[in-house]
Amino acid sequence: MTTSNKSSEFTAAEGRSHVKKIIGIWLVVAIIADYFVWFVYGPHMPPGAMTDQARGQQFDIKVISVMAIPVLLFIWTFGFYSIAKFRGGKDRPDGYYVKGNVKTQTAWYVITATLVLFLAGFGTFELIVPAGAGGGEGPSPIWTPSTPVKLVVQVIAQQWRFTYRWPQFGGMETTSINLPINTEIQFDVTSIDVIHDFWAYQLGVKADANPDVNNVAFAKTLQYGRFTVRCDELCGIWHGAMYNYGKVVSQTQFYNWATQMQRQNASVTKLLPKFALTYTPSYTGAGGGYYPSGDPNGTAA
Amino acid sequence: MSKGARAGAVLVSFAVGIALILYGIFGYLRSSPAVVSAVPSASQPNSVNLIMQVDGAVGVGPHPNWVGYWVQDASGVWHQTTLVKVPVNTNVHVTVYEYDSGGALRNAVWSQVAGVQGGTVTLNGTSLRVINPSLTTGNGIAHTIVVPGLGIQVPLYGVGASAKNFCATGPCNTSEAHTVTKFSFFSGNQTHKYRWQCFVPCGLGYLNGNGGPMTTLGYMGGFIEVVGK
Amino acid sequence: MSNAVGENVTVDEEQYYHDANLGAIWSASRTLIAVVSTLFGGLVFSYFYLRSLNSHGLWDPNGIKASPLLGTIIMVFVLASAVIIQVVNRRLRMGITIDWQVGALAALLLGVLAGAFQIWILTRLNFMPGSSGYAGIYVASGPVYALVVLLSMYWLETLIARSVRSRRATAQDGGIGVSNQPGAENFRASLDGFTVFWTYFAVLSIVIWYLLYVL
Amino acid sequence: MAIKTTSFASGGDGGRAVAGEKKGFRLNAFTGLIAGGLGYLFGHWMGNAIAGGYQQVIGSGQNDIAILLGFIFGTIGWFLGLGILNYPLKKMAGIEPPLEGYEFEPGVMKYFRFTLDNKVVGIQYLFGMLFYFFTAGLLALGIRTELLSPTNHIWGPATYLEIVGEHGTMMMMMMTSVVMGPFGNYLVPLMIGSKRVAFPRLEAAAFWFTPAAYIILLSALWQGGFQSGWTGYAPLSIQQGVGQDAYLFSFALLGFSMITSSINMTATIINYRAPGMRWSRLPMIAWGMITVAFTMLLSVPILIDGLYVMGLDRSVQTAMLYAGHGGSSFLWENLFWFFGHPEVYLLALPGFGLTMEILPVFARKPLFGYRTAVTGMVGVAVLSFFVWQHHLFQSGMNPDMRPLFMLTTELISIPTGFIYLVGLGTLWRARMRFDVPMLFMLAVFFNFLFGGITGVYVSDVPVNVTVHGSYFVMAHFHYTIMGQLIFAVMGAIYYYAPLYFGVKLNEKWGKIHFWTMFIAFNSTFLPLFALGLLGMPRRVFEYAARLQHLNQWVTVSSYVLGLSLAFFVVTFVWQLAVTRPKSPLNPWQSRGLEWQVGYPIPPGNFDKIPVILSGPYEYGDPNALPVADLTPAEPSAVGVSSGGEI
Repeated sequence: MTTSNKSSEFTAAEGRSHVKKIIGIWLVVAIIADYFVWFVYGPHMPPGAMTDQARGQQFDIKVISVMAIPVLLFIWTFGFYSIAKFRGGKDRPDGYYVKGNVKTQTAWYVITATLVLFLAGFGTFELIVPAGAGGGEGPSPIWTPSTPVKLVVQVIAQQWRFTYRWPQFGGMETTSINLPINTEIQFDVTSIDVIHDFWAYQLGVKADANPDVNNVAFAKTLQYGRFTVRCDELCGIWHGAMYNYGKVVSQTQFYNWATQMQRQNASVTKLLPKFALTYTPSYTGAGGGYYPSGDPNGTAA
Repeated sequence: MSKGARAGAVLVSFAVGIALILYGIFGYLRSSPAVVSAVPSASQPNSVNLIMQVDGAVGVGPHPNWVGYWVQDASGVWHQTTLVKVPVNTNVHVTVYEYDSGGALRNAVWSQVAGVQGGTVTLNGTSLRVINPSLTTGNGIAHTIVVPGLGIQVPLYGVGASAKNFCATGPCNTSEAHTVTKFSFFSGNQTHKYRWQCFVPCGLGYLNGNGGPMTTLGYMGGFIEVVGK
Repeated sequence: MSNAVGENVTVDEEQYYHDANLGAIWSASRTLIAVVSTLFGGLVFSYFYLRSLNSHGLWDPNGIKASPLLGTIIMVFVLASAVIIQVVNRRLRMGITIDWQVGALAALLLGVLAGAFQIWILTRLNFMPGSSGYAGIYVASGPVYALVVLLSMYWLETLIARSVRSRRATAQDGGIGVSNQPGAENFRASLDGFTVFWTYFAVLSIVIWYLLYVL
Repeated sequence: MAIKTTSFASGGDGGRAVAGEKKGFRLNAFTGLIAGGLGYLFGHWMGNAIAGGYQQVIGSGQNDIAILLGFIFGTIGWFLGLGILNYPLKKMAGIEPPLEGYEFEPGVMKYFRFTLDNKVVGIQYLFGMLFYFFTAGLLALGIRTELLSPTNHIWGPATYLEIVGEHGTMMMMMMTSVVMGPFGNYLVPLMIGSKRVAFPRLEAAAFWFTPAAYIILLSALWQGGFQSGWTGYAPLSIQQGVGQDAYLFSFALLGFSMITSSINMTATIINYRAPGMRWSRLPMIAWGMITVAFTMLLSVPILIDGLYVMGLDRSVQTAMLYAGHGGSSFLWENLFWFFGHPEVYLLALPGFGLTMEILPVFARKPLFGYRTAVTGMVGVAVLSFFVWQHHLFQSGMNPDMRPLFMLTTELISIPTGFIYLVGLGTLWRARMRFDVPMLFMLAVFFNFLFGGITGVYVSDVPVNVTVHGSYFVMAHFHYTIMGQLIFAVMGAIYYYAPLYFGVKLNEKWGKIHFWTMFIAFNSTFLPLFALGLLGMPRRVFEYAARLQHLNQWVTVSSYVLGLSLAFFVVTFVWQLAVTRPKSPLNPWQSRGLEWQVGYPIPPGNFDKIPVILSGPYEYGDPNALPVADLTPAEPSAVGVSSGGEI
């Protein structure tokens, strides 16, 4: 990188003093910010710690923040320092003639590459250890919980309300959801019309509800409390009103609630189709006749 | 063009632009179906009557052959809408004349009655807790009224499509084949705009039956707004 | 700037932009191949995606395919058209314009027939468009294939029309395949672009034929 | 030896466009509208004739075939009415009409015609894009008004989703050409020293696709709209009303516009560079344009495939996107996002091109690490094809691929980081002049920093479980698109107004516009990160009551942002149309070749083909050669690139 004659005003010493000042300011600010993020704000970071998965995500956000904030602060420090120091002034002269610097460029490549590769590796670790981190893993999940699943809840999304079926309680279907604490839960999320998305915010669970697909997500409840269930994939006119609330209760309370609901809904459970992992709209006979009756199996959808 | 003329042209074009925008907003985007308010009679201050009918084809408006609800206002006039206002802390007695033919439910859980006083609806005189879609007399559930915010689930049983004087296009009158469903619910003690919808996939000609009337305000979904007294 | 000097300088400018134009035609025809490849790439991806998913076993439940006979005819016509063009281009380079024009007309006819047959098949399908995954993919690929074939034939037709219209102008210096007039060089660049594109498309047609009618 | 141009013109020959001397009636946009309207009616009638009897059409009272055929014939009518199809039709008769057009008639009418001068097309694009941007901006204010309260609704639920879908689609399809249109078309020939572009007709046609797409997309508003948003997921998009046909057709039209302008851009940059314009001297805008053009060429056809498949599922009832009949809703997600992610990078790359072009002029320093910058842009363009499944981490689609797509998405922040290295390096020991364009360019770096760093969060799968489809993601892409691209375009408008219009926009008004826009933008979109982390999904008209104050803060800020942009529109139009403050030649003392030709720019950009002598960013070197020799004396001089170059 040949540079023509450097005019007298841009000496190397002055360059080094700029660098020292920038690094100095940056280090101080970065340490303070990181301390605040990790210790003060860290425990209160969303999505909270109601399940293993939510706790994993919270830890993941903390680690990324502790690494990302210094990068943010470095560019702010450098930027604001430059704006303050390297001004053109009245007679508007030209700046320091340099077209590149092998050392700084190489340092930049190496630092950004290591940061990024670490984050990719760490993200994979945080994905695998808490059994898929609460995200939908499709019909045959790869990262399953270490302890066996105790409760299976089928989440049925339809335009425009979530309903829940409980295979371990006679396949009953309810519009409300309660979950027992300290239990490894498997959510089988599916849809009977368009794509929705089951997002139990405080549980740190999110899985798309696709028609004809069983999308499995895991969560291990750790704390009591109320959680919000929202539809997180645009599904039509009432998408914004497609939400309900669930509670994590004690195991006995849950068992009483479930058996009482099973008795109460017994007459409707008889009318429901047999419990299955997916339900195809065109087989239930209800539909808009969109596909002409030439539909090979079942009436028009 | 002189500077003055150019200035005039710019101002005029801005004015035209703003007028177009305002027309677009208030003349079109803000347009909505009629709103019917249920008003308590003098004698019974905290109970109101709500009379609705459901037709296989509303017969009016931009989509005459869509299914849709009508609501009768206090003075007996029928409005093709699904936007209703009821006062707070009031018992709402709803009567629904169902003129449309029924069919199977995509999710049979909606055949269960819930959230109404006494837990039952009276269908043609008999009170029921669950309406079985394959009852022998009619041909299944035609529509439902479900208000998730108030926990209300009311299936409406349909008439046979081949019934003698089947009402082809709305507004229908009680001389035509229909079923009557009555239920009542308490409007709660807080004002809120509750959305309600039909869960039978009755959008004929649309995929899964969930398009058209199901996704347009004023046909198969709307608001029950609980307003202050 | 007096005309004489202007004349002198514009000479190189004319040549400079003429060469640039030939280069532009070269890169545009190769870019076109990239665009058509990704266009058919999307359809081929959809074909394999739905075939591998085979949801509800409805990719191709009872093996009904569009008529293989007509499909083969279409593919063979396109292939023949591309081969003819390659052959007659050589004769054009030797200065025999009339051979090229006759051969190109034959290639044009074959191509138009292939497009027409493809549209004809779409009107005579023996399955409902919504009855299976294969039906959907076939109904999607048919019109795209026909459109690209007919647009290519439009390109060939313009080349033939230019060669006919410029017979007199290029007759004395060896015909449009040899003359070094800018117009003739421009024609040859466009012809070279077309030949490369049409040969590529013939190979692509074989792949599509294999997927839609044989596999 | 002068070659007389024989009667057999070479077609597309030499640079001079013949001044249009023919008077009398000439085809223009209004004849285009009339012919387009007639075409629509004909297509609609034909559709009714074909599909009137379909069972699905009778049941729903909705005939998608009629609507789509109406749009097809309407667009053909639009192009016929504009005279764009005259050339292809003449070619069928073997006629090679020479390059001639009406671009030199005085007055405004030439901007309403199909002209062949890249500068006229550039200005058509500039005003077209600003018009589309402000329409979509107004729709955004409609969205924010609704979100003032979680329970009191301004719009009906369907109308709200219509407005969200229109805002998203209008922005995402039009802003792909917000730099290539106005700045690529106008400046690239000037910057590479060429008298013209490779395919002027393709370039002009690319512009005339956009008004048709705009009108068709807006027509959805009074045809019931579409509730599928700009992502158009199936089977919801198959279930929608006729507004969805307007969505898929207008998006496809913009796709054709992108392909035609990219074919012209790549051919021009590759073949039409002046002698001496080596790749290592190409200005950054040209690098931005060529990387964007290749990204467009390889991703847009897949979008057109997807929209075509959706169009067939909606009109002919094929079932490619409906799982019950052999299709799959995943197919749409794959086709759409395979285009979707290159698209968001082809939105960001031109913003970087503009920023790295304008930064050196105001830092008065050479661009730091030219090769790093180019590698960064090429790296982003290439990697953008391998990241699309990060939109589908929770979709249940091949979950085993998630670590791979997390890696590729994280990797793409390395080449993006290169551009930050170049930016910071250029500021290092600069002599900064804080004129309005420089303020916008510094704001681009400030805003994109938030966008880039939150991109690292969003690409991490566990964090994605909470933030996917929430306001966090929405804030992320508003920072990377509005924060970066629109700020760069605004800066470029202030920077290039003297070159385009001979008008130097008022400095004080410019700074008012900048500061209100910068503060209001950050005040609007920074709280959205918090809203997203607190669990507010996108596209909802009801949200948790505890989030109302934040939403009200964002809505009020968005009104201030709207006012700031309205302030820009009024001052910009007022100064261009009425006051016209005269600008000195090359007001920013830029070394760029485009500034050396003076104002008004001669019809063929240059009197003679220039010879490029050195790079465009040699600031700070007192004895650097001028960027080009605009009057090379002897033809022979053209062959030899003289002078010491660096």
